[in-house]
Amino acid sequence: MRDRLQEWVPRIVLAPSFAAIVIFVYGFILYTGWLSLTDSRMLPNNEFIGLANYEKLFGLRHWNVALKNLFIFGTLYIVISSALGLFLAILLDQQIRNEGFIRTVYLYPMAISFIVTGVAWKWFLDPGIGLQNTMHQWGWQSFEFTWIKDRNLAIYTIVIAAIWQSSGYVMAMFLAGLRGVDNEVIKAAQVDGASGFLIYRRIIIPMMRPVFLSAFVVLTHLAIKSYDLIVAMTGGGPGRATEMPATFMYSYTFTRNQMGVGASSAIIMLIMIFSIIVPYLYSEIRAGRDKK
Amino acid sequence: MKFQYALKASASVAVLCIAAPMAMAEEVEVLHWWTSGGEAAALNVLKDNLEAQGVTWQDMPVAGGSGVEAMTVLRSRVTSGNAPTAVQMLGFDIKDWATEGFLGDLSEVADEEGWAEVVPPALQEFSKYDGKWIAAPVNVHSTNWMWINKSALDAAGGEAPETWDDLIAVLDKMQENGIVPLAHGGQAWQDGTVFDSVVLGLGDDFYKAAIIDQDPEALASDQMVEAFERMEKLATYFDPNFSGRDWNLASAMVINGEAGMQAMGDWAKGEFLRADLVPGEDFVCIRFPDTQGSVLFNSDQFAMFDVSEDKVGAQKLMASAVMDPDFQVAFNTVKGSVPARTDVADTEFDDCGKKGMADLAEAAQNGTLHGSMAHGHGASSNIKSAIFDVVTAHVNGEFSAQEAAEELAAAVEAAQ
Amino acid sequence: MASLTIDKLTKSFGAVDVLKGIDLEIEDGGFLVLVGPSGCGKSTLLNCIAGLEKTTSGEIRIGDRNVEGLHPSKRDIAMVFQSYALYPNMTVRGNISFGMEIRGIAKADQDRAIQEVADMLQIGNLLDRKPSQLSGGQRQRVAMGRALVRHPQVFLFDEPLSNLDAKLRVDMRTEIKRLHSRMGTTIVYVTHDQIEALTLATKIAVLEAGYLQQFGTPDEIYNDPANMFVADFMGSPSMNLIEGRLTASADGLEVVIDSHDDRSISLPVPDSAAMRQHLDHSIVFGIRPEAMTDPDGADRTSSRVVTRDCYIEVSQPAGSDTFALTKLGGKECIARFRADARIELGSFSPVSFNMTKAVFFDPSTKERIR
Amino acid sequence: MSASSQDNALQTSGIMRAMIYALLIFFVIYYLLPLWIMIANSLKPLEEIHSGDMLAPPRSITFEPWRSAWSTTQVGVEATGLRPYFINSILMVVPAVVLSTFLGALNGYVLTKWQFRGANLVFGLMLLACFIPFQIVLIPMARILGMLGLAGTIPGLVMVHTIYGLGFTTLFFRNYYAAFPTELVRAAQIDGASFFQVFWRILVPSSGPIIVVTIIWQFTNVWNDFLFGASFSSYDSTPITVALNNLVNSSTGVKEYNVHFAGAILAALPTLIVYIVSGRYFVRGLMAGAVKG
Repeated sequence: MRDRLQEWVPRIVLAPSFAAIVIFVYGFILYTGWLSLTDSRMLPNNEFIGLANYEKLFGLRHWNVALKNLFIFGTLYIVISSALGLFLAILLDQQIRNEGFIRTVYLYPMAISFIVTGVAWKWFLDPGIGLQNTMHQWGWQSFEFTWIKDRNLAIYTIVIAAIWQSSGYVMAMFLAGLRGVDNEVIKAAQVDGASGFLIYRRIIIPMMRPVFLSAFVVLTHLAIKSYDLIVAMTGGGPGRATEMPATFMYSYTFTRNQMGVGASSAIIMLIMIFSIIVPYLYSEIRAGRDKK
Repeated sequence: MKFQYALKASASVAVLCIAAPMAMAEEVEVLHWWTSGGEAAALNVLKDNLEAQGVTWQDMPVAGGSGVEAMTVLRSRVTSGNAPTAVQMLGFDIKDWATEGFLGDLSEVADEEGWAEVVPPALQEFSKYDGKWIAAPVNVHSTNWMWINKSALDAAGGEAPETWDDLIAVLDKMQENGIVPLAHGGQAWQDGTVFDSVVLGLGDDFYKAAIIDQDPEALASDQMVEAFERMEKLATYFDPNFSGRDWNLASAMVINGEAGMQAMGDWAKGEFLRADLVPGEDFVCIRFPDTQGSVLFNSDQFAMFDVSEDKVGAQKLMASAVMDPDFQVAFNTVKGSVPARTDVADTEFDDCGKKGMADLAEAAQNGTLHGSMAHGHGASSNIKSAIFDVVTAHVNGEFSAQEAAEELAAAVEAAQ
Repeated sequence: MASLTIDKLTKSFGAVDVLKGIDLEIEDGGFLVLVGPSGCGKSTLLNCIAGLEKTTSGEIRIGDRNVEGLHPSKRDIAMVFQSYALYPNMTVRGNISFGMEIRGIAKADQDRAIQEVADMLQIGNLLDRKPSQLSGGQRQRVAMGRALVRHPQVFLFDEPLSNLDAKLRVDMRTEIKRLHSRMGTTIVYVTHDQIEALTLATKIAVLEAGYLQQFGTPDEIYNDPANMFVADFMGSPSMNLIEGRLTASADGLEVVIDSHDDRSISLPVPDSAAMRQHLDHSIVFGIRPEAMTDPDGADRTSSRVVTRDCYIEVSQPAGSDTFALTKLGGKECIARFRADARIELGSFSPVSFNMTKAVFFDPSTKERIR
Repeated sequence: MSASSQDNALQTSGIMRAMIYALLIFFVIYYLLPLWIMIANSLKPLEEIHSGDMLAPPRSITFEPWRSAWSTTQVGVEATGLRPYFINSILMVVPAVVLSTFLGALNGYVLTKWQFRGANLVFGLMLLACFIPFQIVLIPMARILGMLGLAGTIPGLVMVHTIYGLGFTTLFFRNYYAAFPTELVRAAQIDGASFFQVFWRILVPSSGPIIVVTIIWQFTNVWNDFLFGASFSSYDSTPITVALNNLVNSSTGVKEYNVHFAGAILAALPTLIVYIVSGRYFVRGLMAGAVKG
């Protein structure tokens, strides 16, 4: 009898967590899905209006700006963070003195929220008090750095700050990956006469494939969820030049009293996220099963 | 929930029921976004007043421009059935919350103290819903002001501009003098504040038709195109670094002579006074050109939520304290606004304040007192946001004036 | 101490049947070796006995107790794992005492038991070390100590020697055998190494693809394989399985086998009704390398030794013996010559076949023809 | 990291090494710049900030802004400094991190060592939950917190953070325990250890690296959270990020930038310390399984 009970213990242990996730994540997603089909404005209501909110959403210039920004931001952010992360990891893997210190410096931005560093970034990028001003004071009068004030370039300043925050983390992932590479493979390549760069290009970097994938997933979800960053640095401005889906959703749901439209944008965001993450998870879990 | 609160309340009763005039000592939780030094000091007047009556003040500040964050917090608090006692709120938000049925009823206190006689009808529009008092107005801000650095003005001819053409002449002159003619911060609500004044400058009727009534014809009219052209013209007098700047930094530019003038609500005065500038000598306050005699207002009010029985007493005490003439004077002299009560003497106020109070009374009389769109008193927040979107995009050069007017009509329609 | 009986045991993971009806029985004090290539189901069978996997159907009895549904710890067994599974965070002493601690055995008794196994396995000086500070052989001893201290009815060993180097493996094998004879406990031992199976077991069960191929004493398994799989799997080098044609001649039945250069040899086959069914068909003639020798090395006690000329292609001296490779029935065959036998490569040399050791199979069913 | 695992270093000449160091130092500056701006300006008197160079070190160092940010500056109408909010954050973070780490470890243990039919689906669903934008949960969550009587309380915030941390903590432990030898669990079972005894006696003592990674991750996320803190707290449970925002984004008046920067650093200090102290275990923990699926 007690042995039978023992068999159920694992499931009983897992049950509360799983139930919490089902209710607080999937239940809420369903609820949001429902809201997106209603005429909810300031507070949720249950007046069904079909797909009208979606039609409205895709008719909004803002939403299209937000999607375009996400595309620009996402692409640059993911590509540069991965490349920089890998590059720094390779540099750090060269038996560097003070590696521990440098690694910590590269990693620490991940520890701080943009609520905290946003102020410093805003200062730094502001032409009046920041880098441009400093350069002028140092005598470089022609120096110009006004991206954050330029509606065509402001999104790139967001990219700079975002890369600052997460490239160190990506670096740590790659460093872990590099340290896990079997030395014998490298020795074999050296015996084959491959030069250092060739070894990296042809052997080590291809072996980092799983890390690239993990980094891609982490960065993608950070990109789609970017919110604090935008709010702290530009508030979506100049104009709406740095609006992103997350800020769009927040403002329509909570400040513009168009909860239905906000909910429909949330559902579109979820679809985007899931279409990236689900195939990855599926292949990962499958791979795990095959290994067994 | 209520049980918990009852517990907390009874705990504070034990501590605080000393020398309270009311039988019950209670507490009020106040959600607001007055977090800066001067505002907080002004609120402290209210807090001390209430604590003297045995009511504990539980402070729930949520900072962030014009209460955007605070409104999100409020939504979550109300949804969870844990609404604060009183919430600082602007115009249409009060109406919206009243429509949803979450606000309490202050009529008893209001009738007793005769609020109806002392609060201008334009404000009552927002303080009452369905014949019941739901909010206690603290102040009236007026948004169609222009703040000018006196020495910059002197250098530009010394004549305060009264019409649009005057204004352009002065701005041009200032530009020649090598200063930034118009200090501005590129944030949606600041763009909107200027836009409000520009539209009003084209006529009270036009403002009413386009902004208050959102008449599609007015929104897409030639007059609207002209309004956008004027905005475009004004934008040429901004410095290139205006985007995202806080309004008080723009004020600082006027204060230290870096810029000539700023179009901003009366709260800007506080910045000038704190920098020890004297109205009339060091700086000049005028109505935005072409808007003399009209007043765009917004009014901070404490909306009172429908709370449990045990807290109603304290809520009423607070409502009464907000309407207390002494508090209204104390708060508004600091804040730069004018009291919501019209029966308060203006002796404590400076020149600009006196002018503001007189203007308000006059405008109320003449029917030229309008709610400010940019500050939530001209249109509900979805309409307001839609207008902001277009105005801000236009200020940043995304549309021509013609396109902007069309876009505006479309955006307002979409938001309705 | 108890016997172990396994009755019609099946086990499936989802749609995959891993064990397809296993029947086994080992007497009290016996040493059962489960042997087979990887993936044959032997480890799963062991885990079922241990209670670490649930069976799908069938019965397992330890002594006369049906252990179905019993928690592993209540089956009165002990297990030694391939990776030793020493708890990395505990000392050797902790590893050995952990089970007793959980069962709530008094500290003094624990200490006594630890001392006893430590003496038996000569690990007394290692008791306060962590597993990471031990060599492979030492870990192996500790793992056995942890099992021994329980005095179980049945010991289960899951490929316990496969992580050791060759020399150590031989030593430990001896040690396990010694322990078994000293303690007399029933042992179930899983290995893929047929030498271990033959040296240790009192009974061997050969598994393949979820089926029990043959169950018997090492001698039966080696000399009397039930089918071609067992014949091929057991023994090293493995049995020569040579295809030939069964014909009848004046002397009785013969198997005719292709040899080198269009030549062929014929070997006498014992006559039986079963055998006659294959007349004029191909059969597989199985003979172990040690039953194919140089004539001087042939087993003189055998009643039927026949000598034929075979073409020797390669010789492989292996110290004690020399393996001679010849081609019969189109396949490489290994004959085991004495080390000092003279072999001329690339020519026909006489090879003696000890036909008492020969076995025959049906090539279509792979089963033995008896 | 053991020295032997660094053998994949390039064979490099002196010039190459100089270049590598130059690059590394360049990036050290890039990463430190915002922190430097905050520290340098938090130590300057306000006049020096207004007149001077943002990047310059302070000419006259003052610790007044720090004292003010910690204990006297006005946050809302109360001149309490950030101290009470700091304490709120601690009261919220510690239980949330402990709970979500503990549950994540148990889940990882069940999902790897007690596989049952559908375990992978359960894991997939839990993992997918990491990726939802949290804005969508605000309204329904508020309602549920209200129903549970936890609205505006620290236990309510702990609950929210625990739930939304579960996906990642489960992921970390699941990947770590997947590489943990199953034979050890079996050995312990045969030794008679129960489900929980196996967990506490066998798995937990070997989980050091992954516990560090999980704690770093959770501590950072919960401490830095603004959205939940702003939405679900009330006057006596406001976390420090929200208070910092109130301090920095106050709508009028003289902006005391030095106090703001000091406050910002104070708000960041605990996470910084956690990273600096345990950062070296972080890479090790990532190696131990958090990187790969």
